[in-house]
Amino acid sequence: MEFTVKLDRFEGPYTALLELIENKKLSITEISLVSVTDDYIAYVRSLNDKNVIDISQFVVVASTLMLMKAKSLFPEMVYTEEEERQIDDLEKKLELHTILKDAELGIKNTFAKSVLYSRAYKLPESVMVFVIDTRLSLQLLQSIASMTLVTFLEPKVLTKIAVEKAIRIENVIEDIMTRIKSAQTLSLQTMSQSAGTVEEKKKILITSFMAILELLKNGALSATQDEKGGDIILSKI
Amino acid sequence: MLIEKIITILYLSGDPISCDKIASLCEVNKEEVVAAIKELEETASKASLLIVYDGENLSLVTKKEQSALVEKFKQKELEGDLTPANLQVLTLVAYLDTPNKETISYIRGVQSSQSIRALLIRGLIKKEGESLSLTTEAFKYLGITKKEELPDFERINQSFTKKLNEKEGQ
Amino acid sequence: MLIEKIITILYLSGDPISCDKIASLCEVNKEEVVAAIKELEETASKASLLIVYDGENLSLVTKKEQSALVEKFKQKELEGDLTPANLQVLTLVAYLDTPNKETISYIRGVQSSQSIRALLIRGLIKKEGESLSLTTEAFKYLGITKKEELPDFERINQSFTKKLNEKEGQ
Repeated sequence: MEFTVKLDRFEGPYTALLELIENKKLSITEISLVSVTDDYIAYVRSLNDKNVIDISQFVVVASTLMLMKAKSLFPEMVYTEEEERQIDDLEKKLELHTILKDAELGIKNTFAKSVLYSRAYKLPESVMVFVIDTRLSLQLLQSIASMTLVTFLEPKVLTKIAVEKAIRIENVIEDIMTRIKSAQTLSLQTMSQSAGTVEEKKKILITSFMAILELLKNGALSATQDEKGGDIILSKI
Repeated sequence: MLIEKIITILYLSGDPISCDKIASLCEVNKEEVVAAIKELEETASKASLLIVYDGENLSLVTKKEQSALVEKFKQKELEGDLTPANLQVLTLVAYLDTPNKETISYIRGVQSSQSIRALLIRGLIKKEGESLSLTTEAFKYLGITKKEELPDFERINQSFTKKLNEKEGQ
Repeated sequence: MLIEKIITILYLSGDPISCDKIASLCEVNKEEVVAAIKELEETASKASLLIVYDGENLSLVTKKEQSALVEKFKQKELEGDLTPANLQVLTLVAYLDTPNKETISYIRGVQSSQSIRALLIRGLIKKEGESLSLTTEAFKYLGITKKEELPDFERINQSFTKKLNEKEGQ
Protein backbone atom coordinates (compact mmCIF):
# COMPACT_ATOMS: atom_id res chain seq x y z
CA MET A 1 0.00 0.00 0.00
CA GLU A 2 1.75 3.15 -1.12
CA PHE A 3 0.37 6.45 -0.09
CA THR A 4 1.96 9.52 1.25
CA VAL A 5 0.12 12.10 3.26
CA LYS A 6 2.35 14.62 4.85
CA LEU A 7 0.19 16.75 7.02
CA ASP A 8 0.45 19.18 9.80
CA ARG A 9 -1.06 17.51 12.81
CA PHE A 10 -3.69 20.19 13.17
CA GLU A 11 -4.84 20.24 9.59
CA GLY A 12 -7.80 18.02 10.12
CA PRO A 13 -9.57 15.02 8.66
CA TYR A 14 -10.82 16.53 5.41
CA THR A 15 -7.51 17.95 4.27
CA ALA A 16 -6.07 14.46 4.65
CA LEU A 17 -8.90 12.80 2.77
CA LEU A 18 -8.87 15.31 -0.05
CA GLU A 19 -5.16 14.78 -0.42
CA LEU A 20 -5.64 11.04 -0.80
CA ILE A 21 -8.33 11.51 -3.42
CA GLU A 22 -6.26 14.02 -5.34
CA ASN A 23 -3.18 11.80 -5.20
CA LYS A 24 -5.19 9.25 -7.11
CA LYS A 25 -6.35 11.97 -9.50
CA LEU A 26 -9.97 11.28 -8.68
CA SER A 27 -12.89 13.62 -8.28
CA ILE A 28 -15.17 13.55 -5.27
CA THR A 29 -17.63 10.77 -5.85
CA GLU A 30 -18.90 7.97 -3.72
CA ILE A 31 -16.76 5.57 -5.71
CA SER A 32 -13.58 7.55 -5.25
CA LEU A 33 -14.28 7.86 -1.55
CA VAL A 34 -14.71 4.13 -1.25
CA SER A 35 -11.48 3.57 -3.12
CA VAL A 36 -9.40 5.53 -0.62
CA THR A 37 -11.04 4.09 2.48
CA ASP A 38 -8.23 1.68 3.32
CA ASP A 39 -5.54 4.29 2.90
CA TYR A 40 -7.48 6.68 5.06
CA ILE A 41 -7.99 4.13 7.82
CA ALA A 42 -4.31 3.31 7.76
CA TYR A 43 -3.58 7.01 8.04
CA VAL A 44 -5.91 7.47 11.01
CA ARG A 45 -4.37 4.43 12.68
CA SER A 46 -0.95 6.00 12.28
CA LEU A 47 -2.13 9.00 14.23
CA ASN A 48 -2.37 8.66 17.93
CA ASP A 49 -3.86 10.60 20.77
CA LYS A 50 -0.52 12.16 21.49
CA ASN A 51 -0.01 13.91 18.21
CA VAL A 52 -3.58 14.74 17.38
CA ILE A 53 -5.56 16.81 19.78
CA ASP A 54 -8.89 16.06 18.27
CA ILE A 55 -8.69 12.59 16.79
CA SER A 56 -12.40 11.95 17.16
CA GLN A 57 -13.17 13.87 13.97
CA PHE A 58 -10.76 11.71 12.00
CA VAL A 59 -12.52 8.67 13.33
CA VAL A 60 -15.93 10.01 12.36
CA VAL A 61 -14.71 10.50 8.80
CA ALA A 62 -13.15 7.03 8.75
CA SER A 63 -16.37 5.46 9.95
CA THR A 64 -18.38 7.26 7.28
CA LEU A 65 -16.00 5.92 4.65
CA MET A 66 -16.31 2.40 6.00
CA LEU A 67 -20.03 2.72 5.91
CA MET A 68 -19.91 3.69 2.25
CA LYS A 69 -17.55 0.85 1.53
CA ALA A 70 -19.81 -1.63 3.27
CA LYS A 71 -22.73 -0.36 1.23
CA SER A 72 -20.75 -0.75 -1.98
CA LEU A 73 -20.05 -4.36 -1.08
CA PHE A 74 -23.52 -5.13 0.17
CA PRO A 75 -25.94 -3.01 -1.86
CA GLU A 76 -28.90 -4.43 0.09
CA MET A 77 -27.70 -2.53 3.11
CA VAL A 78 -29.93 0.46 3.84
CA TYR A 79 -28.55 3.68 5.30
CA THR A 80 -30.33 5.10 8.30
CA GLU A 81 -31.34 8.74 8.19
CA GLU A 82 -28.44 9.60 10.41
CA GLU A 83 -26.04 7.82 8.11
CA GLU A 84 -27.44 9.58 5.05
CA ARG A 85 -26.82 12.87 6.80
CA GLN A 86 -23.32 11.80 7.72
CA ILE A 87 -22.49 10.99 4.11
CA ASP A 88 -24.01 14.22 2.76
CA ASP A 89 -22.01 16.10 5.32
CA LEU A 90 -18.78 14.41 4.30
CA GLU A 91 -19.33 15.21 0.64
CA LYS A 92 -20.17 18.79 1.47
CA LYS A 93 -17.08 19.19 3.63
CA LEU A 94 -14.91 17.83 0.86
CA GLU A 95 -16.38 20.29 -1.58
CA LEU A 96 -15.73 23.11 0.89
CA HIS A 97 -12.16 21.88 1.17
CA THR A 98 -11.75 21.89 -2.58
CA ILE A 99 -12.66 25.60 -2.55
CA LEU A 100 -10.46 26.15 0.49
CA LYS A 101 -7.45 24.51 -1.08
CA ASP A 102 -7.73 26.77 -4.07
CA ALA A 103 -8.06 29.86 -1.87
CA GLU A 104 -5.16 28.79 0.34
CA LEU A 105 -2.88 28.63 -2.65
CA GLY A 106 -3.68 32.23 -3.51
CA ILE A 107 -2.98 33.37 0.03
CA LYS A 108 0.18 31.32 0.25
CA ASN A 109 1.51 32.80 -2.96
CA THR A 110 0.92 36.38 -1.87
CA PHE A 111 1.62 36.25 1.85
CA ALA A 112 4.78 38.17 2.78
CA LYS A 113 5.79 38.37 -0.87
CA SER A 114 5.20 42.06 -1.56
CA VAL A 115 4.44 43.71 1.72
CA LEU A 116 2.99 47.18 2.17
CA TYR A 117 4.79 49.08 4.88
CA SER A 118 3.73 51.91 7.13
CA ARG A 119 6.07 54.02 9.13
CA ALA A 120 6.66 53.39 12.79
CA TYR A 121 5.28 55.94 15.18
CA LYS A 122 8.02 58.16 16.45
CA LEU A 123 8.03 58.85 20.13
CA PRO A 124 8.36 62.52 20.92
CA GLU A 125 11.94 62.35 22.16
CA SER A 126 12.50 65.90 23.29
CA VAL A 127 9.90 66.01 26.04
CA MET A 128 9.90 63.28 28.60
CA VAL A 129 6.35 62.95 29.75
CA PHE A 130 4.86 60.94 32.54
CA VAL A 131 1.10 60.71 32.50
CA ILE A 132 -0.48 58.66 35.21
CA ASP A 133 -3.86 57.02 35.44
CA THR A 134 -5.10 57.66 38.99
CA ARG A 135 -6.68 54.23 39.27
CA LEU A 136 -3.27 52.67 39.17
CA SER A 137 -2.29 50.93 42.39
CA LEU A 138 -0.36 47.90 43.57
CA GLN A 139 -3.64 46.13 44.37
CA LEU A 140 -4.92 46.72 40.85
CA LEU A 141 -1.74 45.34 39.32
CA GLN A 142 -1.89 42.31 41.57
CA SER A 143 -5.47 41.48 40.69
CA ILE A 144 -4.85 41.90 36.97
CA ALA A 145 -1.74 39.74 37.25
CA SER A 146 -3.64 36.97 39.03
CA MET A 147 -6.49 37.01 36.53
CA THR A 148 -4.13 36.97 33.59
CA LEU A 149 -2.26 34.08 35.12
CA VAL A 150 -5.44 32.04 35.45
CA THR A 151 -6.44 32.49 31.81
CA PHE A 152 -2.88 31.88 30.70
CA LEU A 153 -2.72 28.54 32.50
CA GLU A 154 -6.17 27.42 31.38
CA PRO A 155 -5.80 26.26 27.72
CA LYS A 156 -3.87 23.16 28.78
CA VAL A 157 -6.92 21.91 30.65
CA LEU A 158 -9.13 22.21 27.58
CA THR A 159 -6.69 20.17 25.51
CA LYS A 160 -6.72 17.32 28.00
CA ILE A 161 -10.49 17.03 27.92
CA ALA A 162 -10.46 16.91 24.12
CA VAL A 163 -8.01 14.03 24.16
CA GLU A 164 -10.02 12.07 26.70
CA LYS A 165 -13.09 12.41 24.54
CA ALA A 166 -11.34 10.97 21.53
CA ILE A 167 -12.76 7.72 20.23
CA ARG A 168 -10.56 4.84 19.19
CA ILE A 169 -10.89 3.69 15.65
CA GLU A 170 -11.11 0.04 16.70
CA ASN A 171 -14.42 0.71 18.43
CA VAL A 172 -15.78 2.31 15.33
CA ILE A 173 -14.83 -0.55 13.07
CA GLU A 174 -16.74 -2.79 15.40
CA ASP A 175 -19.78 -0.57 15.19
CA ILE A 176 -19.64 -0.60 11.43
CA MET A 177 -19.52 -4.34 11.33
CA THR A 178 -22.70 -4.64 13.34
CA ARG A 179 -24.24 -2.42 10.74
CA ILE A 180 -23.41 -4.78 7.90
CA LYS A 181 -26.70 -6.28 7.07
CA SER A 182 -29.20 -7.52 9.53
CA ALA A 183 -28.17 -10.95 8.41
CA GLN A 184 -24.99 -12.18 10.01
CA THR A 185 -23.65 -13.88 6.98
CA LEU A 186 -23.77 -13.38 3.26
CA SER A 187 -22.70 -15.52 0.43
CA LEU A 188 -21.06 -14.49 -2.80
CA GLN A 189 -23.66 -16.49 -4.69
CA THR A 190 -26.55 -14.41 -3.32
CA MET A 191 -24.64 -11.25 -4.08
CA SER A 192 -24.37 -12.13 -7.75
CA GLN A 193 -27.87 -13.52 -8.12
CA SER A 194 -29.18 -10.24 -9.51
CA ALA A 195 -26.95 -10.54 -12.58
CA GLY A 196 -28.68 -11.26 -15.89
CA THR A 197 -26.09 -12.97 -18.02
CA VAL A 198 -23.38 -15.41 -17.07
CA GLU A 199 -20.84 -12.84 -18.21
CA GLU A 200 -22.30 -10.22 -15.91
CA LYS A 201 -22.49 -12.65 -13.05
CA LYS A 202 -18.83 -13.45 -13.46
CA LYS A 203 -17.96 -9.78 -13.45
CA ILE A 204 -19.88 -9.11 -10.25
CA LEU A 205 -18.32 -12.10 -8.60
CA ILE A 206 -14.83 -10.96 -9.48
CA THR A 207 -15.28 -7.34 -8.40
CA SER A 208 -17.01 -8.37 -5.21
CA PHE A 209 -14.28 -10.82 -4.51
CA MET A 210 -11.63 -8.12 -4.91
CA ALA A 211 -13.54 -5.76 -2.68
CA ILE A 212 -14.04 -8.40 -0.07
CA LEU A 213 -10.36 -9.16 -0.11
CA GLU A 214 -9.76 -5.55 0.86
CA LEU A 215 -12.13 -5.79 3.78
CA LEU A 216 -10.52 -9.03 4.81
CA LYS A 217 -7.16 -7.34 4.69
CA ASN A 218 -8.51 -4.88 7.18
CA GLY A 219 -9.53 -7.78 9.35
CA ALA A 220 -13.06 -6.52 9.18
CA LEU A 221 -14.61 -9.63 7.71
CA SER A 222 -13.99 -13.31 7.76
CA ALA A 223 -14.62 -15.61 4.84
CA THR A 224 -15.14 -19.32 4.88
CA GLN A 225 -15.40 -21.83 2.06
CA ASP A 226 -16.69 -25.22 3.21
CA GLU A 227 -15.85 -27.21 0.12
CA LYS A 228 -13.51 -26.65 -2.75
CA GLY A 229 -15.26 -24.52 -5.39
CA GLY A 230 -18.22 -24.05 -3.09
CA ASP A 231 -19.88 -20.82 -2.08
CA ILE A 232 -17.85 -18.39 0.00
CA ILE A 233 -19.61 -17.45 3.19
CA LEU A 234 -18.77 -14.08 4.63
CA SER A 235 -19.27 -13.15 8.21
CA LYS A 236 -18.13 -10.47 10.51
CA ILE A 237 -15.52 -11.33 13.03
CA MET B 1 -9.73 70.45 4.23
CA LEU B 2 -10.58 67.01 5.52
CA ILE B 3 -8.34 65.02 3.18
CA GLU B 4 -5.29 66.97 4.22
CA LYS B 5 -6.12 66.50 7.89
CA ILE B 6 -6.59 62.78 7.55
CA ILE B 7 -3.30 62.40 5.68
CA THR B 8 -1.57 64.35 8.45
CA ILE B 9 -3.01 62.05 11.11
CA LEU B 10 -2.18 58.90 9.19
CA TYR B 11 1.33 60.15 8.59
CA LEU B 12 1.86 60.86 12.27
CA SER B 13 0.27 57.71 13.54
CA GLY B 14 2.02 55.19 11.36
CA ASP B 15 -0.05 52.48 13.05
CA PRO B 16 -3.55 51.86 11.73
CA ILE B 17 -6.02 54.26 13.29
CA SER B 18 -9.79 53.86 13.51
CA CYS B 19 -12.18 56.02 11.53
CA ASP B 20 -13.84 56.92 14.84
CA LYS B 21 -10.66 58.33 16.24
CA ILE B 22 -9.89 60.21 13.03
CA ALA B 23 -13.40 61.67 13.05
CA SER B 24 -13.01 62.92 16.58
CA LEU B 25 -9.62 64.48 15.85
CA CYS B 26 -10.94 66.21 12.74
CA GLU B 27 -14.21 67.17 14.44
CA VAL B 28 -16.42 65.58 11.83
CA ASN B 29 -18.58 62.50 12.06
CA LYS B 30 -17.43 59.03 11.14
CA GLU B 31 -19.55 58.87 7.99
CA GLU B 32 -17.69 61.84 6.58
CA VAL B 33 -14.40 60.07 7.14
CA VAL B 34 -15.62 56.89 5.46
CA ALA B 35 -17.04 58.93 2.58
CA ALA B 36 -13.66 60.57 2.09
CA ILE B 37 -11.74 57.30 1.67
CA LYS B 38 -11.95 57.27 -2.10
CA GLU B 39 -10.57 60.76 -2.44
CA LEU B 40 -8.00 59.92 0.19
CA GLU B 41 -6.79 57.00 -1.90
CA GLU B 42 -6.43 59.24 -4.92
CA THR B 43 -4.51 61.84 -2.99
CA ALA B 44 -2.16 59.30 -1.43
CA SER B 45 -1.52 57.67 -4.78
CA LYS B 46 -0.31 60.99 -6.18
CA ALA B 47 2.55 60.70 -3.74
CA SER B 48 3.07 57.02 -4.51
CA LEU B 49 1.47 55.90 -1.27
CA LEU B 50 -1.55 53.72 -0.60
CA ILE B 51 -4.42 53.75 1.87
CA VAL B 52 -5.27 50.43 3.53
CA TYR B 53 -8.82 50.16 4.83
CA ASP B 54 -9.80 47.01 6.70
CA GLY B 55 -13.37 48.12 7.19
CA GLU B 56 -12.58 49.94 10.41
CA ASN B 57 -9.05 51.29 10.48
CA LEU B 58 -7.10 53.37 8.01
CA SER B 59 -3.39 53.26 7.43
CA LEU B 60 -0.99 54.98 5.04
CA VAL B 61 1.42 52.51 3.45
CA THR B 62 4.04 52.14 0.76
CA LYS B 63 3.36 50.44 -2.53
CA LYS B 64 3.78 46.76 -3.21
CA GLU B 65 6.30 47.49 -5.97
CA GLN B 66 8.57 49.05 -3.38
CA SER B 67 8.70 46.13 -0.99
CA ALA B 68 12.16 45.03 -2.12
CA LEU B 69 13.51 48.55 -1.63
CA VAL B 70 11.94 48.76 1.82
CA GLU B 71 13.39 45.46 2.91
CA LYS B 72 16.79 46.67 1.85
CA PHE B 73 16.23 49.85 3.81
CA LYS B 74 14.82 48.25 6.93
CA GLN B 75 17.11 45.26 6.93
CA LYS B 76 14.59 43.51 9.05
CA GLU B 77 13.57 39.93 8.60
CA LEU B 78 9.97 39.31 7.90
CA GLU B 79 8.01 36.71 9.75
CA GLY B 80 6.92 35.13 6.52
CA ASP B 81 6.17 31.63 7.65
CA LEU B 82 2.74 30.30 8.36
CA THR B 83 2.15 26.71 9.41
CA PRO B 84 -0.25 24.84 7.11
CA ALA B 85 -2.93 24.96 9.79
CA ASN B 86 -2.52 28.68 10.36
CA LEU B 87 -2.57 29.29 6.63
CA GLN B 88 -5.81 27.36 6.41
CA VAL B 89 -7.45 29.37 9.18
CA LEU B 90 -6.17 32.68 7.81
CA THR B 91 -7.61 31.78 4.42
CA LEU B 92 -11.01 31.04 5.92
CA VAL B 93 -11.04 34.30 7.86
CA ALA B 94 -10.06 36.12 4.68
CA TYR B 95 -12.65 34.62 2.35
CA LEU B 96 -15.62 34.14 4.64
CA ASP B 97 -17.65 37.03 5.97
CA THR B 98 -16.53 37.53 9.58
CA PRO B 99 -16.74 33.84 10.52
CA ASN B 100 -16.66 32.71 14.13
CA LYS B 101 -14.55 29.98 15.65
CA GLU B 102 -17.32 27.39 15.30
CA THR B 103 -17.73 27.93 11.55
CA ILE B 104 -14.01 27.58 11.07
CA SER B 105 -13.80 24.43 13.16
CA TYR B 106 -16.88 23.06 11.40
CA ILE B 107 -15.29 23.41 7.99
CA ARG B 108 -11.87 22.19 9.04
CA GLY B 109 -13.17 19.33 11.14
CA VAL B 110 -10.71 20.12 13.91
CA GLN B 111 -10.66 22.44 16.85
CA SER B 112 -9.15 25.63 15.60
CA SER B 113 -8.52 27.49 18.84
CA GLN B 114 -4.77 27.09 18.65
CA SER B 115 -4.45 28.45 15.14
CA ILE B 116 -6.84 31.28 15.87
CA ARG B 117 -4.82 32.13 18.93
CA ALA B 118 -1.55 32.07 17.01
CA LEU B 119 -3.00 34.41 14.38
CA LEU B 120 -4.39 36.75 17.04
CA ILE B 121 -1.00 36.90 18.71
CA ARG B 122 0.69 37.72 15.44
CA GLY B 123 -1.90 40.39 14.89
CA LEU B 124 -3.03 38.97 11.56
CA ILE B 125 -6.65 38.54 12.62
CA LYS B 126 -8.83 40.33 15.13
CA LYS B 127 -11.83 39.27 17.14
CA GLU B 128 -14.87 41.41 17.82
CA GLY B 129 -17.42 39.59 19.89
CA GLU B 130 -17.25 36.20 18.21
CA SER B 131 -16.53 37.52 14.72
CA LEU B 132 -13.08 37.10 13.26
CA SER B 133 -11.66 39.31 10.53
CA LEU B 134 -8.35 40.27 8.95
CA THR B 135 -6.35 43.11 10.46
CA THR B 136 -4.64 45.93 8.61
CA GLU B 137 -1.42 44.06 9.34
CA ALA B 138 -2.70 41.06 7.38
CA PHE B 139 -3.69 43.31 4.49
CA LYS B 140 -0.20 44.72 4.44
CA TYR B 141 1.38 41.26 4.47
CA LEU B 142 -0.87 40.22 1.62
CA GLY B 143 -0.07 43.37 -0.31
CA ILE B 144 -3.71 44.44 -0.59
CA THR B 145 -5.50 47.62 0.45
CA LYS B 146 -8.95 46.12 0.85
CA LYS B 147 -10.55 42.71 1.19
CA GLU B 148 -11.89 42.69 -2.35
CA GLU B 149 -8.32 42.67 -3.65
CA LEU B 150 -7.70 39.17 -2.28
CA PRO B 151 -6.93 36.73 -5.10
CA ASP B 152 -10.16 35.74 -6.82
CA PHE B 153 -12.14 37.09 -3.85
CA GLU B 154 -15.61 37.31 -5.28
CA ARG B 155 -15.73 33.85 -6.81
CA ILE B 156 -14.24 32.09 -3.80
CA ASN B 157 -16.29 34.04 -1.29
CA GLN B 158 -19.46 33.15 -3.16
CA SER B 159 -18.58 29.49 -3.57
CA PHE B 160 -18.01 29.25 0.16
CA THR B 161 -21.20 31.08 1.06
CA LYS B 162 -23.27 29.01 -1.31
CA LYS B 163 -21.86 25.72 -0.07
CA LEU B 164 -22.16 26.71 3.56
CA ASN B 165 -25.79 27.67 3.20
CA GLU B 166 -26.56 24.16 2.04
CA LYS B 167 -25.94 23.29 5.66
CA GLU B 168 -29.62 23.83 6.55
CA GLY B 169 -30.42 20.14 6.34
CA GLN B 170 -28.25 19.25 9.26
CA MET C 1 10.69 55.47 -10.78
CA LEU C 2 13.06 57.47 -8.63
CA ILE C 3 10.50 59.87 -7.11
CA GLU C 4 8.39 56.97 -5.88
CA LYS C 5 11.40 55.27 -4.36
CA ILE C 6 12.54 58.37 -2.54
CA ILE C 7 9.07 59.06 -1.15
CA THR C 8 8.90 55.46 0.07
CA ILE C 9 12.18 55.79 1.92
CA LEU C 10 11.35 59.18 3.40
CA TYR C 11 7.90 58.12 4.50
CA LEU C 12 9.16 55.06 6.32
CA SER C 13 12.12 56.75 7.90
CA GLY C 14 10.44 59.79 9.38
CA ASP C 15 13.92 61.05 10.18
CA PRO C 16 15.96 63.15 7.78
CA ILE C 17 18.13 61.00 5.49
CA SER C 18 21.19 62.11 3.54
CA CYS C 19 21.05 62.31 -0.23
CA ASP C 20 24.06 60.01 -0.29
CA LYS C 21 22.23 57.29 1.53
CA ILE C 22 19.14 57.72 -0.62
CA ALA C 23 21.28 57.51 -3.74
CA SER C 24 22.87 54.28 -2.60
CA LEU C 25 19.54 52.70 -1.67
CA CYS C 26 18.02 53.68 -5.01
CA GLU C 27 21.16 52.70 -6.89
CA VAL C 28 21.59 56.06 -8.60
CA ASN C 29 24.19 58.78 -8.01
CA LYS C 30 23.74 61.66 -5.62
CA GLU C 31 23.32 64.26 -8.39
CA GLU C 32 20.27 62.44 -9.64
CA VAL C 33 18.72 62.59 -6.19
CA VAL C 34 19.41 66.31 -5.85
CA ALA C 35 18.03 66.93 -9.32
CA ALA C 36 14.83 65.15 -8.35
CA ILE C 37 14.09 67.36 -5.34
CA LYS C 38 11.88 69.83 -7.15
CA GLU C 39 9.67 67.11 -8.56
CA LEU C 40 9.73 65.44 -5.17
CA GLU C 41 8.35 68.57 -3.54
CA GLU C 42 5.54 68.79 -6.04
CA THR C 43 4.64 65.15 -5.56
CA ALA C 44 4.64 65.40 -1.78
CA SER C 45 2.50 68.52 -1.78
CA LYS C 46 -0.16 66.73 -3.83
CA ALA C 47 -0.55 64.45 -0.84
CA SER C 48 -0.50 67.37 1.60
CA LEU C 49 2.98 66.57 2.79
CA LEU C 50 6.14 68.60 2.66
CA ILE C 51 9.74 67.90 1.67
CA VAL C 52 12.38 69.50 3.83
CA TYR C 53 15.85 69.81 2.30
CA ASP C 54 18.68 71.32 4.34
CA GLY C 55 21.27 71.06 1.59
CA GLU C 56 22.31 67.63 2.73
CA ASN C 57 19.40 65.70 4.17
CA LEU C 58 15.88 65.14 2.96
CA SER C 59 12.82 64.49 5.06
CA LEU C 60 9.10 64.23 4.61
CA VAL C 61 6.97 66.12 7.14
CA THR C 62 3.44 67.32 7.68
CA LYS C 63 2.44 70.82 6.60
CA LYS C 64 2.73 73.83 8.88
CA GLU C 65 -0.96 74.58 8.48
CA GLN C 66 -1.64 71.34 10.27
CA SER C 67 0.43 72.06 13.33
CA ALA C 68 -2.65 72.56 15.50
CA LEU C 69 -3.91 69.15 14.48
CA VAL C 70 -0.49 67.64 15.13
CA GLU C 71 -0.52 69.02 18.66
CA LYS C 72 -4.02 67.73 19.21
CA PHE C 73 -3.02 64.29 17.98
CA LYS C 74 -0.11 64.14 20.39
CA GLN C 75 -2.29 65.39 23.21
CA LYS C 76 -4.95 62.76 22.57
CA GLU C 77 -2.37 60.05 22.87
CA LEU C 78 -1.72 61.18 26.40
CA GLU C 79 -5.12 61.91 27.79
CA GLY C 80 -7.80 59.66 29.13
CA ASP C 81 -7.74 56.53 31.26
CA LEU C 82 -5.68 53.56 30.34
CA THR C 83 -7.70 50.91 28.56
CA PRO C 84 -8.04 47.48 30.17
CA ALA C 85 -5.62 46.20 27.55
CA ASN C 86 -3.07 48.87 28.47
CA LEU C 87 -3.41 48.01 32.16
CA GLN C 88 -2.87 44.34 31.45
CA VAL C 89 0.25 45.04 29.45
CA LEU C 90 1.56 47.32 32.17
CA THR C 91 0.95 44.57 34.73
CA LEU C 92 2.83 42.02 32.66
CA VAL C 93 5.76 44.35 32.17
CA ALA C 94 5.78 44.80 35.95
CA TYR C 95 5.57 41.13 36.94
CA LEU C 96 7.72 39.53 34.26
CA ASP C 97 11.46 39.87 33.85
CA THR C 98 12.01 42.45 31.10
CA PRO C 99 9.64 40.74 28.66
CA ASN C 100 9.57 41.57 24.96
CA LYS C 101 6.54 42.33 22.82
CA GLU C 102 6.20 38.72 21.65
CA THR C 103 6.06 37.31 25.17
CA ILE C 104 3.40 39.78 26.18
CA SER C 105 1.34 39.11 23.06
CA TYR C 106 1.71 35.37 23.64
CA ILE C 107 0.44 35.55 27.21
CA ARG C 108 -2.46 37.84 26.36
CA GLY C 109 -3.37 35.96 23.21
CA VAL C 110 -3.55 39.15 21.19
CA GLN C 111 -1.08 41.41 19.51
CA SER C 112 0.01 44.09 21.95
CA SER C 113 1.92 46.69 19.92
CA GLN C 114 -0.68 49.40 20.36
CA SER C 115 -0.82 49.07 24.13
CA ILE C 116 2.95 49.00 24.39
CA ARG C 117 3.08 52.14 22.32
CA ALA C 118 0.50 53.90 24.50
CA LEU C 119 2.45 53.01 27.65
CA LEU C 120 5.74 54.15 26.11
CA ILE C 121 4.24 57.48 25.10
CA ARG C 122 2.92 58.04 28.62
CA GLY C 123 6.30 57.31 30.11
CA LEU C 124 5.03 54.36 32.16
CA ILE C 125 7.30 51.80 30.55
CA LYS C 126 10.57 52.01 28.69
CA LYS C 127 12.16 49.93 25.99
CA GLU C 128 15.81 48.93 25.81
CA GLY C 129 16.53 46.89 22.76
CA GLU C 130 13.54 44.57 22.78
CA SER C 131 13.22 44.45 26.57
CA LEU C 132 10.43 46.29 28.27
CA SER C 133 10.46 47.49 31.87
CA LEU C 134 8.75 49.96 34.16
CA THR C 135 10.17 53.47 34.30
CA THR C 136 11.55 54.93 37.49
CA GLU C 137 8.57 57.29 37.54
CA ALA C 138 6.16 54.35 37.44
CA PHE C 139 7.96 52.69 40.36
CA LYS C 140 7.84 55.94 42.27
CA TYR C 141 4.15 56.39 41.64
CA LEU C 142 3.44 52.86 42.85
CA GLY C 143 5.50 53.56 45.94
CA ILE C 144 8.02 50.76 45.46
CA THR C 145 11.71 50.79 44.63
CA LYS C 146 12.07 47.43 42.90
CA LYS C 147 9.76 44.93 41.27
CA GLU C 148 10.26 42.33 44.01
CA GLU C 149 8.15 44.59 46.20
CA LEU C 150 5.10 44.05 44.02
CA PRO C 151 2.37 42.15 45.91
CA ASP C 152 2.72 38.37 45.59
CA PHE C 153 5.59 38.96 43.16
CA GLU C 154 7.47 35.73 43.61
CA ARG C 155 4.55 33.37 43.08
CA ILE C 156 3.10 35.23 40.11
CA ASN C 157 6.45 35.76 38.44
CA GLN C 158 7.42 32.13 38.85
CA SER C 159 4.10 30.75 37.63
CA PHE C 160 4.39 32.79 34.45
CA THR C 161 8.02 31.86 33.95
CA LYS C 162 7.37 28.18 34.46
CA LYS C 163 4.53 28.08 31.99
CA LEU C 164 6.52 30.10 29.48
CA ASN C 165 9.40 27.65 29.71
CA GLU C 166 7.05 24.73 29.09
CA LYS C 167 6.09 26.38 25.83
CA GLU C 168 9.71 26.54 24.73
CA GLY C 169 10.19 22.89 25.57
CA GLN C 170 7.38 21.85 23.23
